[in-house]
Amino acid sequence: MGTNANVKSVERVVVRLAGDSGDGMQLTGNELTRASALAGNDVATFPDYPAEIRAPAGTLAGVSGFQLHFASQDIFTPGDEPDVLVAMNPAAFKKNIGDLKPGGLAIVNQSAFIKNNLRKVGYDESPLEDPVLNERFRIVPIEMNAQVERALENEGLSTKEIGRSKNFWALGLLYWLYGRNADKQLKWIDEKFANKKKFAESNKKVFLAGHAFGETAELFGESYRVEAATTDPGHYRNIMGNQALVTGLVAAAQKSGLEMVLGSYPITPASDILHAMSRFRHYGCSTVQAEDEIAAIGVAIGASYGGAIGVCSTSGPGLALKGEALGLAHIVELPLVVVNVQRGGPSTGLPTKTEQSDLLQALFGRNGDAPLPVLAAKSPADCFDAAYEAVRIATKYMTPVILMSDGYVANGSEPWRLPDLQKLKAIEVNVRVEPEGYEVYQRDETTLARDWVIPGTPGMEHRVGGLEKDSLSGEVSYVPENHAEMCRVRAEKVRGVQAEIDAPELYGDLDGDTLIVGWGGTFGALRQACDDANEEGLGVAHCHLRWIHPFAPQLDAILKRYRNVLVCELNSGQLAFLLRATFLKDVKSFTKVEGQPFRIREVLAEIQKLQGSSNA
Amino acid sequence: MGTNANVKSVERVVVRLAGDSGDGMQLTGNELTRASALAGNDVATFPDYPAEIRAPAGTLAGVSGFQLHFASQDIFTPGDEPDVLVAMNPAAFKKNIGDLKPGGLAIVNQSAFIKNNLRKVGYDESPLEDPVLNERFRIVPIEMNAQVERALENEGLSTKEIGRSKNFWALGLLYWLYGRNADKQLKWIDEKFANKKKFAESNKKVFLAGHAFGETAELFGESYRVEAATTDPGHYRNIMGNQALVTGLVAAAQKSGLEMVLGSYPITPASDILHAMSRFRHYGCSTVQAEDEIAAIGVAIGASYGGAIGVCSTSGPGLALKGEALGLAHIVELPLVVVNVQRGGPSTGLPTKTEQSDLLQALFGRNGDAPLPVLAAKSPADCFDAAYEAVRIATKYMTPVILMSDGYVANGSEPWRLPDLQKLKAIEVNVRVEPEGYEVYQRDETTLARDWVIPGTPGMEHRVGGLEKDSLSGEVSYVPENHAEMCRVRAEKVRGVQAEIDAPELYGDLDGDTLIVGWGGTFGALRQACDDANEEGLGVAHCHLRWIHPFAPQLDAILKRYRNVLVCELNSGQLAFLLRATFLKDVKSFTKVEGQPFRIREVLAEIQKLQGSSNA
Amino acid sequence: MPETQPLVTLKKKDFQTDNDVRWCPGCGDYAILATVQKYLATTGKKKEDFVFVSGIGCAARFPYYMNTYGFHTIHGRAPSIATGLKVAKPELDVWIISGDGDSLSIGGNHLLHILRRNLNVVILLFNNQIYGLTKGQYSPSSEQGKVTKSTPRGSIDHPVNPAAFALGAGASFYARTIDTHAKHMLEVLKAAHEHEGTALVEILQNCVVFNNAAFDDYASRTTRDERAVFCQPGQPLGFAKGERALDFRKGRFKAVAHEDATYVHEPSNAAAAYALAQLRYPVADAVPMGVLYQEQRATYDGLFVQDTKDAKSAGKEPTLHNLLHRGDVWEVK
Amino acid sequence: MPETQPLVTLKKKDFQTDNDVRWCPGCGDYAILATVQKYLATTGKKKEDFVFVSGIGCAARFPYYMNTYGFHTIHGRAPSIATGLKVAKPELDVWIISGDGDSLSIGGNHLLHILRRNLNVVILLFNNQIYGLTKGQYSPSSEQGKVTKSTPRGSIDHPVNPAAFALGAGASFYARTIDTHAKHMLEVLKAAHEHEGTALVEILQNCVVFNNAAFDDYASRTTRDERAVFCQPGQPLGFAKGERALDFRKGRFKAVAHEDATYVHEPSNAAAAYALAQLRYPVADAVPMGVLYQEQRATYDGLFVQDTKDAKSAGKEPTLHNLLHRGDVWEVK
Ligand SMILES: Cc1ncc(C[n+]2csc(CCOP(=O)(O)OP(=O)(O)O)c2C)c(N)n1
Ligand SMILES: Cc1ncc(C[n+]2csc(CCOP(=O)(O)OP(=O)(O)O)c2C)c(N)n1
Ligand code: SF4
Ligand code: SF4
Ligand SMILES: [Mg+2]
Ligand SMILES: [Mg+2]
Repeated sequence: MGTNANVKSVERVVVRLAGDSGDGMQLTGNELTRASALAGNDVATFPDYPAEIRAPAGTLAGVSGFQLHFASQDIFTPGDEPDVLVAMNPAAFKKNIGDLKPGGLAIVNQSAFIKNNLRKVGYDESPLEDPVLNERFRIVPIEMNAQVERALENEGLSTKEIGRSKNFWALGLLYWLYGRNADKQLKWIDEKFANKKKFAESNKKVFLAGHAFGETAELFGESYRVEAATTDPGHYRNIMGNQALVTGLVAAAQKSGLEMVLGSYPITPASDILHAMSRFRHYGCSTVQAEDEIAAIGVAIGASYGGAIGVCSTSGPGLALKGEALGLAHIVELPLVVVNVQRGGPSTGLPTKTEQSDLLQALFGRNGDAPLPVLAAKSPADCFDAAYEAVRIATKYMTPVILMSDGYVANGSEPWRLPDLQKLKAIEVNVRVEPEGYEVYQRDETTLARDWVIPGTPGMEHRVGGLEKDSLSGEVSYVPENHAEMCRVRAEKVRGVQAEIDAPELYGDLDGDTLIVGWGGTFGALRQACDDANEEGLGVAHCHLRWIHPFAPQLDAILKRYRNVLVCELNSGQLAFLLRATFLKDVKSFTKVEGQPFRIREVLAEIQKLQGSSNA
Repeated sequence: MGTNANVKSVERVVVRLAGDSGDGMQLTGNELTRASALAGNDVATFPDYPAEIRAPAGTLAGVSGFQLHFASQDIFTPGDEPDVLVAMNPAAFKKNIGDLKPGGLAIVNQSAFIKNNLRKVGYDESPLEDPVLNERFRIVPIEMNAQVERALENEGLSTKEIGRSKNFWALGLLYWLYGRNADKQLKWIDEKFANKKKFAESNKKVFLAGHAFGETAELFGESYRVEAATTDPGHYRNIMGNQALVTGLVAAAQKSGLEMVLGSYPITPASDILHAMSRFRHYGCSTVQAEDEIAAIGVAIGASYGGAIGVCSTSGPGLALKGEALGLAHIVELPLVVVNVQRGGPSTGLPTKTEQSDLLQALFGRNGDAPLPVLAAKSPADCFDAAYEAVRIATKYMTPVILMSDGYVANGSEPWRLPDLQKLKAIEVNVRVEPEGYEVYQRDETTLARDWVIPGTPGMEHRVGGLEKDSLSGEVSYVPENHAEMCRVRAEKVRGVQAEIDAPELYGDLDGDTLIVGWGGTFGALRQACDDANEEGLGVAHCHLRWIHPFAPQLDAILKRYRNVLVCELNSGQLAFLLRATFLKDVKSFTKVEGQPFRIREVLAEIQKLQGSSNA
Repeated sequence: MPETQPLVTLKKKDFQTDNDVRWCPGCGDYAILATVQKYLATTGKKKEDFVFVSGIGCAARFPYYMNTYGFHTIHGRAPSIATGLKVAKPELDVWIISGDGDSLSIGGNHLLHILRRNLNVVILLFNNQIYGLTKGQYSPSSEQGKVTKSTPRGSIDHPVNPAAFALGAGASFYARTIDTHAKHMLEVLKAAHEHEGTALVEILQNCVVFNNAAFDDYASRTTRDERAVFCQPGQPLGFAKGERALDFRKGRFKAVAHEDATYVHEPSNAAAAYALAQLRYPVADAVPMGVLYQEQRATYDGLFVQDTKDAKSAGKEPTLHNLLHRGDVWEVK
Repeated sequence: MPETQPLVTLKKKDFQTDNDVRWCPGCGDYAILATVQKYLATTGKKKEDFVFVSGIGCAARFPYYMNTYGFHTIHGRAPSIATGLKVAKPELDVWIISGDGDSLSIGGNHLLHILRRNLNVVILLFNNQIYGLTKGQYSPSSEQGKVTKSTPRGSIDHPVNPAAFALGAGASFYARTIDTHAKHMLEVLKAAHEHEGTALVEILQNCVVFNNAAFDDYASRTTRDERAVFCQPGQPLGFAKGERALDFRKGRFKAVAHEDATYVHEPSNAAAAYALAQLRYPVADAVPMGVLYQEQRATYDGLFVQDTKDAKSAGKEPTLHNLLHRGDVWEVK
């Protein structure tokens, strides 16, 4: 392939695509991600939806962004700051240019920099000529509209339709810039628009035009290549968190031989779990879109009572509404998985942004003493394992389990190494059909789980419910000692889940003074910050918790081994609070409540500060 | 008054009345309480309803109990074990006789000890002749039915009606036994049955017959007198917790000059708050019985938005349902008081029993970081102060406040010294009508409260809501730093309530090794246990927390001063958890989750054990 | 609940549990319990196939007294739990037991949605026009002006009309019966149970303690002969011992002499059912009982099962391998 | 909303805020916003007396664009918040803005209860038969079989009929209008606003992104002349440019030639309204618009205010002293 530019090899690239909500930036981002993953790069993405409704074209509020990080080595986050910014209009430019790395490349759709648009975001004149900006960044304005129009000249498309395919032009250009395989993309376009041949053709044309532009125009000094990452052998797919989570649930159902019923009420950023699950009916995994949040968990409880695995998916405000029903599931001791994909709170808060501020709600948000196992997924692909594990514990221990995800993990994507089917743990199920000697609250000696007796089983008719029950027969009981015993044993059962948990993995420089602790979606940022800190010789270890309740064994000893324990989380210090109460260790908190994930350098700076002060 | 028995002076008496749910034991108990209080005794009561529905006559499940403690000195609890048991049937006898103090008096309605009734509770023969029991207790069987029938011979009442007035006979007997003023009781009966003259007459007759029986029958060796307690001068009323709470709310509304709207959905044991409040409409305090728990808080929030003081009352399962709406009230920063009268949990649990297991739910039961002030009432009369304080903080700081009560405090009663009207603190209200320079989230420099602008005020139209808002203008804002700032300032405002809180009062032997810490309705038992422990020279101090969030100033120093800190609560250690997390103090927990209040001697025993072990 | 199974012979007492029944002496719930037990024994179905799901309230204690499977859930939510149950195990014979508070206050939304979805269950709504369990506050079905613990000066809420609400919500079956009329109740239970879809049965139930004699004007043993209309399909809507009848004119029912009535009861006539639902004594001279409305419509669980079948026959073989290997998979060696 | 006040002259733009309106270009919400602003300017009332209370959804953003008081609450709960507001300040002119999901899914119970209580407010229910804000799942008013993100094989839920639901819930006013028909909407808004009690207005609203053209068969500029019936009290229910009309026979509406129709629209006829509510295109030839039902009934807030007055005139003087000194008080000296 003859090219007018040098090909430069780089280790990693961070690209941010930004445009109007209607500009198709999410699609473009996803496609470039797929291409990079298929080329063997490690990838990590961060879609950043602006607000919940499509705002008027050209406004700052309407800007939709997608950041993609691809590399030839292991990477953990979508990157702190982009190397390349693609800005489709002045709003996108204005909102994002400040984040671009100094010297970074800004590819800008100049056609959109007309008066009207400029005025909408408060520019008096086009910033593309601003000498300060041009000194700082490499700004490449392109008349994309004209390019696209030319490519589609004789296709008989409306102006609106022509305008809508701009993103394929940009995609083509990026394909050229990073040497991606254009054929696969063309095939994908054919499949995607199989029913609308007209658009398949036009989009392909536009895509190729963008590609050719890179090739022929002399605007770019060079194009780039990122080698395949040397990752563990195996089969890989690029996967988004919510997709991986559903896959984990379905896999667990499949492994257990049980049906699964997801009761859910749509809510951002959890809705995709409902959407994805609705496509696994042939796996015996079904969905009920309930009338409200409470009905959603009601459906899941009813399904579990009927011998299926009940699941529900929601976000913070929804979890708040499910507290009473969770208490019911706890006291009747049925298996249930409640997925909470966290978003910015309190109240409606920042619904499209990420946060980790529902942890204490997950632990304590219901009346009475009603402890439940709580675990968290740390990355998009990890959602598979976490979901699988949640089902496994729920059925084995006959208990509701709360699985915490967050908007960052849910919408982000990364390559996922498909698990070895042989190595998936068995899903233990306590279904009993033997009436002889059956008692409703008889328990397994090891797990303390009661038996799961499904209505319809002959000879075992019995009643369950939310009133306190006799610790053996399951009849309603107001006996004081019985209540104490039942509360004790329910708590002990949940604590007993610790037997399933490995001691937490410690990473980094284990012999230093400092341990950073995290949970959930901050994994990537903390892991990278730990590496970076150790490169500076700061001697930092990283411990990321899968389980919040119960805590992993040996966590106590680990925490006590370090002089400085810095708990990093996207809330006002909730895990830190739990650790302090549980272990009486004076852990320090580094928190951020901005609806945004940690940047690596923020964490690094905090480590530096901590060590500075603790050495002082 | 000639009498056939000696009159013996005693310091304190604990009487327990027990009978079928339909036997009127609660009424009898309340009347004897009133008479004792009017006679100047200090009193404390503990009604113990059996289950939520009236069970079939004569069963154990149907037994309703009422315990009354009256004394000539300060008392703190209804007493661990009764000196006197009045048992109206075999079920009541069987259920309660084990609690009677050795040597105690059991007054028993022998008429009910017929085969059928005995069989219902598993007695083969009448226990009244059991020599073991008769050795242990002073059992006095009386054919009450016959007595009552005789008294009403010519009144033309049905057998059912005659049966129903047994409780007045028992009341008459007790009046004689403790030398209470019978005239006042007769007057009360007249008033109570003003519309049913027939019953007024018959009940008076029966009451007097019971009284005369004591006087003439030679069954009792002696009658008793308990002198008036030497209490602080002032006006007194006997009051139940829920009544005092409503009085406190109404007083605060009255003092503030604002209207009050209680939105509530009935739930045991909080329903009486709704009932009581519905009688204060002429004070501008109104009630809306909402369609559900969520609507109830919705109504309260709407009322607060409209410039009234919004209140809602509920119990644990109801609070669980209000979490989402509480988050809304938190983020829009409106004053609101949510009263949670705790009962046994989890789930429906033990709805008529007491517990303190909703504390962590009150603190954390909502999505996002949404801290609220949380305080607790420690005794029936204290509900007045706590409710008044809750309103005061809510309006001054423009924040929802959660007020914790419990079934024991709510249904118990004690004499209440009417507060000095002059000394009631002012209720500060931030209503603003001045449009000039108004910004929705502008704050008072000291309290950080925003202004309260009531719809209808000219020139100040603005929008509020659950999405994050700009920290000044109140417009929707997705700006990361703004969200962080708003979360910070909302938390700081709530923490700032500490400025209103006195350092916790320490009681007992302040220089010992041991501090017992409690909150809410366990006050009486802990206080008495502290006294008892110090009588044994154990050197114990007692600190009872009014505020759980924020904690009182200087609590840190106090906790750290003691080697042993024993946190006593009716849950599985929730306050202890908070104290450990907040102060990193290794407090010990003494907990009880039986749906029953602490007995003094249980606490004492725990103190002894603790000191034993810590000295070992 | 159609599917025929090998007949089983059970007696009423086979459906009784050992538990002490804990309602107040004289409560209407006893009669309902007895009638349901009696009815079930006539169905030829096995004990283990019945599930009684309830919310919270006096009525909701019902499952504890039924020797079948039972789930005493939380306040108002029984319909959603029953939905999950039927979806997981459609072959079960599910009955929901609820009160006027449970169904029409806190549970109103779930009642709406179960009705419109037409889940194949029977719902018994024990309407005593009061909150019994919480000791006597007015309920959504209490008449305006009712003096209760929470409304010392009388309630100001216009009541919910359960029949009208059910129809508006899209119920495919609504019937009304009376706790003290075992024979009628049996008939209605049979019709409800045989209906495919959600069969809502409102049972006028006397709360002897907190709302005694609430229905005595038209539903007591003595007054119902005068003022209750026992609707029968294809028959005139007669009452007053056959002397009078309701006639349907321009969308309104009017009492006329029996011989003048031209309208015969047509349970599939939605507007007529709605007009019947409006009749409240004493504004109207008579109150209708029996099956006011019935319509044949696909059930939610039926459609659900069909959807599963369709998906299974259309989908790729559901193996773990296929689950994992979707989309673009690449291999690293 | 009757009380007359000194007239104020405001313009439509006085009701606009500086906020960027954040609906999708082409969304039906824009037209509704404009029409409401226009209507308010005709009322002669002051800006500060209006309060717009909403739940969550695209529609629920409405208050941010109204230069009046506004409260964007939480999903489904606006009616309860409005109830508290009206009780605290009955003189306010309160409008509730909601969507089909907000009102008929999560908020169904509150809609039921506000309607039966008859709180004196206007409710605008933006029915786009889809969840817009959460990006396109079917809603309770979506037609059965609808393919959406959450129902790839088509939904199986029988839809809620908002009109029938409202009537069954005891609504005292129900009307239907169309986003693209400003003139009709203005008329309906006026009727609703002037109604004393809860006036529920269902607005057929186009969600251009997730459910485009949902009403085009009978409510678009071109089809409505053929298939919409614009109901007017006392007039036949004509459609198809006056050629045909709906006639009411035995509880059912049938399309007949205009001259054959004997029924004239009677908004107080509950059963007729209920029968009208059943008409859905294409099962029925025409779909009714306008005020389908209206009844005069005491309002909740009216009764509330009266109750307060009564209590105040009956009660002891409300002083702090009297509050504390109730019951048996004794003095210790
Ligand atoms: C969340 C919640 N709020 C309140 C209650 C209290 N509660 C229990 S039953 C009931 C109403 C009972 O009325 P109804 O459904 O008519 O049943 P009935 O007792 O009359 O049979 C209420 C308010 C509860 N159990 N849970
Ligand atoms: C408790 C809770 N659950 C779920 C959501 C998510 N949610 C927001 S709006 C909405 C439905 C919107 O549909 P509709 O009311 O029809 O309004 P539209 O967007 O179509 O105008 C949902 C499910 C939420 N905000 N809160
Ligand atoms: S309170 Fe009423 S409904 Fe409840 S058991 Fe007693 S009589 Fe029956
Ligand atoms: S999603 Fe639909 S309803 Fe929402 S703003 Fe866009 S077009 Fe309007
Ligand atoms: Mg009831
Ligand atoms: Mg909608």
